[in-house]
Amino acid sequence: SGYRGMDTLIFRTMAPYLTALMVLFSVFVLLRGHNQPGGGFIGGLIAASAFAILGISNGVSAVRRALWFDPIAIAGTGLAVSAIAGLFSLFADVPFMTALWAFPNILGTEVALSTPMLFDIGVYLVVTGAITAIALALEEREDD
Amino acid sequence: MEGFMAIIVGIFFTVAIYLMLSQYIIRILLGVAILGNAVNLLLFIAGRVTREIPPIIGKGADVLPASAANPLPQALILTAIVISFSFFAFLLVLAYRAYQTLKTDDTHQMRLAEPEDAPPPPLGY
Amino acid sequence: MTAGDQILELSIWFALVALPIAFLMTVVRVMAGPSLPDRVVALDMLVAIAIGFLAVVALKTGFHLYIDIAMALGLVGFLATIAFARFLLATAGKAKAGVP
Amino acid sequence: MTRLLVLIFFTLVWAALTGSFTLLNLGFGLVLSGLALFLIRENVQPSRIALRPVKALLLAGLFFKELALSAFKVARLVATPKMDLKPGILAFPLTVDRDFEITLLANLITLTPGTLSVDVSEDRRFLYVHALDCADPAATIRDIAEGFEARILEAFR
Amino acid sequence: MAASDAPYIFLALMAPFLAAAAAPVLTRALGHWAALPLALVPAGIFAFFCRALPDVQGGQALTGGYVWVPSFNVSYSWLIDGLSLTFVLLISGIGALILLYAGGYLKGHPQQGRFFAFILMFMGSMLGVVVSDSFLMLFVYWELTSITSFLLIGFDHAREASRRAAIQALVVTGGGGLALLAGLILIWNVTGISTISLLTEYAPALKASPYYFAALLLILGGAFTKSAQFPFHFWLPNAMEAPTPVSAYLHSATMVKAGVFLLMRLQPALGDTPAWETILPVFGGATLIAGTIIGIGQTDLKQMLAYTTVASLGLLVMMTGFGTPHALESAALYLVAHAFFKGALFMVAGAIDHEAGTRDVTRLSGLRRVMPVTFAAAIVAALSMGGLPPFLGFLAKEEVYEALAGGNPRAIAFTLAAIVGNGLMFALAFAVALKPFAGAERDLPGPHHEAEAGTEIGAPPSALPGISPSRGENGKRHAPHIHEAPALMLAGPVVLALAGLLAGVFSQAFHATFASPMASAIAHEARAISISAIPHLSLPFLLSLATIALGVIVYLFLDRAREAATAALESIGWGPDQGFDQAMRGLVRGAYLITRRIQTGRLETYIMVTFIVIGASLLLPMAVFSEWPALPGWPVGVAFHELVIFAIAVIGLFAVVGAADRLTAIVSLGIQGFAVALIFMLYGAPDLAFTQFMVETLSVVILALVMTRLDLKPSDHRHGRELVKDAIIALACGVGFTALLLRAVQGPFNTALTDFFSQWSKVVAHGTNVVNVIIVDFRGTDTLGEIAVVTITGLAILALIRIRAGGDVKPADNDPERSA
Amino acid sequence: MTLWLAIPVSLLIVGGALFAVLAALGLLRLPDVYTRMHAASKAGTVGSGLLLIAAGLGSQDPAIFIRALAGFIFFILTAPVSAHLLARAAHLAHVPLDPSSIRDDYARDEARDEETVHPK
Amino acid sequence: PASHWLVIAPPVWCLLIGAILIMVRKRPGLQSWLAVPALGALVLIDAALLVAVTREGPITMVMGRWLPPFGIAFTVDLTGALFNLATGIAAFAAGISALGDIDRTRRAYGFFPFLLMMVGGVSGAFLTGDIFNLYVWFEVLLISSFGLLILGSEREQLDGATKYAILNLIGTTLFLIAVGILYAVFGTLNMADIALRAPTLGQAAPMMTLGLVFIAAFSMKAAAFPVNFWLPASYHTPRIVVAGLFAGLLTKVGVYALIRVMVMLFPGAGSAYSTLIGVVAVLTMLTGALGALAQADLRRMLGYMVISGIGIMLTGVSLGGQTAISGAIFYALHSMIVMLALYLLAGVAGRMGGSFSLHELSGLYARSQLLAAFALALFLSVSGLPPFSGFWPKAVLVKAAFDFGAWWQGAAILVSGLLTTIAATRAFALGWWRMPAAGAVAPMRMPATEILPLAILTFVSVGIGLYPEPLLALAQTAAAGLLDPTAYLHSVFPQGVATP
Repeated sequence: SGYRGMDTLIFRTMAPYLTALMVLFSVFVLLRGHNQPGGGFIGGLIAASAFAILGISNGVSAVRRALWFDPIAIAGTGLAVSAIAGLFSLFADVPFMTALWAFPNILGTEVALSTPMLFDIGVYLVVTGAITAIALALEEREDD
Repeated sequence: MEGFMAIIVGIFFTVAIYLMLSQYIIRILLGVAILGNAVNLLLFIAGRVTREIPPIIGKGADVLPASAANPLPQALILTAIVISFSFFAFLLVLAYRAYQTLKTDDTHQMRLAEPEDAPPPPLGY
Repeated sequence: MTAGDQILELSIWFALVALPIAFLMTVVRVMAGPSLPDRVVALDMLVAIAIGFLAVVALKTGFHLYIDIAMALGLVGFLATIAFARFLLATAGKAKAGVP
Repeated sequence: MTRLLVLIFFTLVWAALTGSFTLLNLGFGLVLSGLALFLIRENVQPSRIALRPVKALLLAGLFFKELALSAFKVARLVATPKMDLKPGILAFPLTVDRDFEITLLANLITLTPGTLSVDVSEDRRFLYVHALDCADPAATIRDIAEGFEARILEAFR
Repeated sequence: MAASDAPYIFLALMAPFLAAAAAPVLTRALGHWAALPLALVPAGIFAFFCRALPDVQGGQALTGGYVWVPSFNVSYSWLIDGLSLTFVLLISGIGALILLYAGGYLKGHPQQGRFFAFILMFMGSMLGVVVSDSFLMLFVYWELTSITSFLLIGFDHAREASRRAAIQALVVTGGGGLALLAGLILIWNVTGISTISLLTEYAPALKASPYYFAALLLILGGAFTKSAQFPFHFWLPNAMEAPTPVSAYLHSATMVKAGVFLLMRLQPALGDTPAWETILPVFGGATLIAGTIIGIGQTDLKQMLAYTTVASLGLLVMMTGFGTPHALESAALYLVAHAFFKGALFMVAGAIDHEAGTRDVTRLSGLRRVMPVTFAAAIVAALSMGGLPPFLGFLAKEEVYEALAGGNPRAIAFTLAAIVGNGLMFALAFAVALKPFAGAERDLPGPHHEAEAGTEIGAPPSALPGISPSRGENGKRHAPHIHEAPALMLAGPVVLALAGLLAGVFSQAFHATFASPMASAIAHEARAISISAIPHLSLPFLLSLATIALGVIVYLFLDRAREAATAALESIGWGPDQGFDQAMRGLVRGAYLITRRIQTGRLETYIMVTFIVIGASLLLPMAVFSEWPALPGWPVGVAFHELVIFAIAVIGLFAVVGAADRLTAIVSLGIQGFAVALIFMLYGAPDLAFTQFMVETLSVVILALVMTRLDLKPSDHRHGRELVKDAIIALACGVGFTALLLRAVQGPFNTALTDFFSQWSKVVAHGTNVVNVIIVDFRGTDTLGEIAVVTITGLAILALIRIRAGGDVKPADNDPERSA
Repeated sequence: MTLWLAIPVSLLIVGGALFAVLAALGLLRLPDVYTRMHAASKAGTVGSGLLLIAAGLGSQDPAIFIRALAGFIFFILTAPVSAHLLARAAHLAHVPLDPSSIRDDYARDEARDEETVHPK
Repeated sequence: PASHWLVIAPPVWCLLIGAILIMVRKRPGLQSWLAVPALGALVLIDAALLVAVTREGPITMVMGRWLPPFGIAFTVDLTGALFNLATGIAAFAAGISALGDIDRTRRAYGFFPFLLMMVGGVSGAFLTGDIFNLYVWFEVLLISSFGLLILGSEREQLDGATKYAILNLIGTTLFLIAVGILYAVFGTLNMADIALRAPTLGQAAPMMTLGLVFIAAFSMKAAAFPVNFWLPASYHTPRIVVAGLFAGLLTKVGVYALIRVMVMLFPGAGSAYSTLIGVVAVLTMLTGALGALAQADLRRMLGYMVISGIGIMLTGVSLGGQTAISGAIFYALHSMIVMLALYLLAGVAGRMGGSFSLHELSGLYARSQLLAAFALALFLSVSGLPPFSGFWPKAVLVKAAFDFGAWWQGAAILVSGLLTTIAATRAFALGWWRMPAAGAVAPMRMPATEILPLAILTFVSVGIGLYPEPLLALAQTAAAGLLDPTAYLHSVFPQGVATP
């Protein structure tokens, strides 16, 4: 059609780095979620907008190839991950959704691993997968 | 202070409902978006907004400072935001698909589900 | 309340007055702009001012977390502009394809 | 080669973002930037760029000076009540041909006073710049050329 | 039989249903001979309950049963006294004969197994009705009888007339059943007990309570519809569409008697009050007169018999409601007599129809030579119906006159009604029994062994009630000589006719075993009937002579009486039968119009009504319960930049409403979302602001993406009137919400939850960001549900976009989908 | 906080606020889209950039400062791209230039390879 | 303690399986293999839950060991367990018939995930003990019902879906507003806590308005009279299995929420609005019955029968008292089973007769006797004739109505029963008994995926009709549990109320 207009040189070179930066930033926001304002939602939203930027700059098929998985499968995996985070407490024989914390110290610094963090990651995957799927589905619907 | 914001919320609701009463689907959708915002603000006020220090426990202490905003309605609002956003996205796409198949978007023509010449049932036995 | 805080307090107050005015002016531009691109430019400007506003509020309340909120806002503002630019091109492309 | 460079760059960005430079954090950064790089794997083309760091820093300095200068010019332009500016679009002949430098040039031009890069032509020879006052277009083209473009050339070749 | 064999009674009551389940299998195996083993089941029940005869004669009723639904105190209990035992013996005895008869009548019919199953199911439910002791059990079996009669009448459902008759029967008796349910529950509320055996003690309490009349009307509603009293009698003649075994069984011996049975059963509880003694005889008499007069006008054998059934049911109701125990004895006697002679006559009519191929009496004659046994049975049954000695009919009629004869005008009126009714019935009896047999042999269309001409298409029901077009004249085949009906079909009429004769001859034994325990059960004190078959001079004898004289006269001038009756009915023109049709059609059309009024189909009326309801439900309770909030004061200490942000939010809102084209609406949606995000930020909700920013841009992005496709007309035109209406609704709702919100926030706020979160989140949940801790740790399940919403939305949007109408799919443009 | 830290912070704040106001003013007064873009992209980025640095400096610890710096660089990097794309979009949407503009050799080039496309 | 897991098992199990099904979206064959056994397992979990609840009273599971009212407490009492079991059975029957009815494109685009999420949402709504959580499960079941409604995207599907979506969105938004206000007033979101605090608040809060807002919100959900527009407009557009599922589950969730909120949370408001609910109930019954009479299309007729069923349930709610509420619960259970069976029956009839409208539909009796037997049993059951399951709740409600002297409600129940009988027998006579003009019809056989669910549901219906005792006893204890929620409160706060 008439408007191959979005792959100007500057945007196409700039978009991948920007996307990578936003994905990094979203992971940062996610991991920081438990102590600072952040969390799975916002991380997912930022990652989704990163993919939207990538989708806008060099087409949807590139994003699908970039994302190895089908976005909605990512959402499903996120849902499964967060449900399983809840079920982890089955083995500890405590009620559903109990926070199981583990503070292993790997290589000197002790990091906090926990099932709420796993839950957050599930939420992150869900929001990313779903909104990316929506944005991509809408964009590639454009051209007919 | 809440009183003032409650009026803002009232205005939000009025505009939202006004938009939803129009006969074009898109304006109904805009009404839905604004309704989402209105409900979020309403929930925000339901938690009595007084202080404006974010509910983040400082590094030293381990309880919230006394004047922290209360976090529960924020959690509810966050959930409501994403839910109303996802509904909005869904309705938007639905309106878009309905428009594609029905070629119009005002509610006078879209009565395929209930055609106005539905025949009465057979009167015999 | 040493001297340093005094002038900081003053300059923050000044910023908190100037920024909403800038905000209002761009909102005027958003409403009155004749064509769509300068509405989008105004929206882009709105995002820039919001970032500034965020930075000042961060300084005022002492919570420095607002800064990486501003960071994210910049990135997302970028997305909003790009989407509108694309939309402009799409309508232009279709109008052209429609007309010829 | 550039992938490795980009990998290091993202790890540093991550370390900068989290603010803690522990070994674990760098390792985790490495993993994450590997993941990010995996995302944009097919449009980071492996072209040879030998960057001379000294020239790059000189470029960065020039960039900030021009930024301050441009801000003032626009401020004065907007502040004066009557303004008799003659805007126009110039075709700037490019000598750099790698799109990384073209991108850098376009960004630097946008931030210098009075010019805004509008487009790059298909055959990548012209950069269309929208200038505020193009009284004499040749002068503006010239001092852009051996201002930024010269600096970019010896910084990245 | 002692109460110890409760399971046997339960088994006897369940046996017909079990046999019904086995009937289709048996028929598939044995063909029409399945009637024999199936007839053993009622015969077994008959024999089983015969063992109860001696101690029912002794006068004590045996009750027993199992708890069925104790929490609703409904028990599966039975009460077997004279009344119900006679009914049980009648139902099972005649049932066995009907099954044999059906074996012959429906020989070769492909659906015969089903027919046997339905007949047996009906028998089981009828047995349940007459022996049941608790109200709801009675009602369950009552409705079961109307369901099985529905199925039986609609047996050959290909014809439109029989479908109509089936629906009519179900609607009328079903409706009456609902009235009965209301009445029974009302009685249950008044007396607090739910078994019939205890009902008689509470009888005075029931009669004294103010709801007695309502209960009576409701119960009479059920009884009258079931046993075809005027004006609910029209379904009975129409039910003649059913095959003859059904007519013989249901519509003469058992089902229509259920109403009379209910009246007899509840007579000690609801009896001897002025209401009872006016309503019943009046309706009974009216039915007697109407039934016989319309019956005279019929020419179809089954129709004639149907109307005489209506008439004699009227007589039964008249006698039950007459109020003297003597009348109750006559009702008991007549009921048994009626079962004998009417069953035999219906079977005779069926045999004639089966052999001669047609049922209308004007074309039948001279069957005497070819079907002698049927003729003999018909004559004996007709003699008993006419009330000639020494038949049971005679004893019953004699008893009727003896009960009715009295000085006061009420008795005289009813005696006259009884004489006219019985006279016309006498004429009809012989019209059925003699007309088709007497006279010269005429060539008839002969026996059709199920070679029916194709069922005619559902023609609209004709004008006269019940003149159903008899089955189409299948072609004038060579009429193979009409030979006698097969033995299976002869067993029924012969046994019933003989039973009538023997009961008349051995009247003492008959009275001792059947009639007087039945009468004493109805009247609730010990009665002894002592009338014998030898006629002796008295007033009732003269009355019956007058009846016979009237009957003979009407019989001799039958054709003229027929024209007179049809002419009289034509002049009236309208019958309750058309009434039923008009009611049905009116109901359907009315329902159609009402539904179109309510369900207009336009979305914005739906939304408008919804918001009106919301507005009403917000403002009315505040008005009614006066829960208005106090007006808010102007806020003190509001900073300048907060005011500006509020102003921008309001401006964005009105910009959305007043936007010229959609694009400004979208941009201003962006602006007011920004303003809301900034509000969140000012009031100390950073990650809320964060999310609101993101969501706002993403929704603007998505709106923009979608808007590329919708090329729309620019602005919307809401002309004046609608603008005001919508504005008022919106304002009402907005004000309602504001008031509710103000009222809610002015109340005390208990911060139990928040301090809990503030203390525990850092210590136990190791999270400094309380909001995130709440979302993830405390109320994790909300988040789980809500990410399910997000995933499903994604999936739904994908499904929406990918699937085209009609199932073809547009795959995403990358390689994995394309190949597959 | 000490005096010679407060002074540059307050200067940066006042400067950023002023640039933001001037950018908004520029948006109102400049005649057409491209010139407005000049003001919006340059002054807007400088304004909010300075404010961000001020917020970073004002918080006295390097983690926040580095984040402010990273935010500043992000914004500096993305603003010209968005301005560039908007200009391009405006141009391709045939938004007319300001009547007082003189040279437009973009239209010239399109016109030149326009008729090269058709005759060839 | 192990048995508490049963409370959380149904929703989480459905969510987890749904998630897995989404993960393996590419293989449609696997979908049905995973979904139907999952639904079977769900029935078993629900049965185990019901058994556990009858044995040891209401059980709660506080998520994350945060004592209620802080954490979310999933507390189930007998009502929830009963509704849950009926949902499981209905979902399982629907799953089986979906095997034969849903073609593979639909399977690929997530029919079974939608189904499982909807069932998860429904059972989550029945099991939760927290009002906001109830709202979230409403959203889950609403969005997945959207998904199911628009799957296949025929034209009238989109049209019906738009109406359904917008009207229900308004309903849930109103519910969210009510929850917000409730939180503003009570400061807590736990149902037990609210039940404890409701009488203590008295005049301090706008209780009556809040009550009415809840009533409005739930009656939108449950399709009561003034706001039941979306139901006739959209239940006949999707696949018949989906419509059956909606008819069985979605409206009952609204009724359940109404019962739970009105009876347990605001007994005061409940009794004040009993006449209002009574009027709404009578009007719903009559419009539903009249609507069923007026429809030529079988599916729309069934839609209106759903509405008249809702009316009868609301009568039970409006009368209050143990018999009435047990009647409402009993009728809800019967309606879940029978309405789904009726829709499946309509699907089979449509397939065999070629179309759904009563004008062309005919001769189904000759096509297959088994179908006629099912049709007869189900039509008589829906019109409340004994010995099918429809009669007992009706008798209980009539009795309750007469106890409270509300004759017009009793009369309305009976009249609507009569009208439904007329509509049902007419449909039966026209569809099944009437022979087409062209004469002979070839018998068609029903595949196992149609016979099995119909057989299961009809057996359940006939079994209940013949021996309603266990269910009625359970419904009465459930009603007793609702009317005085001491056992409920005791299981939420085992050591009394933790008022810090």
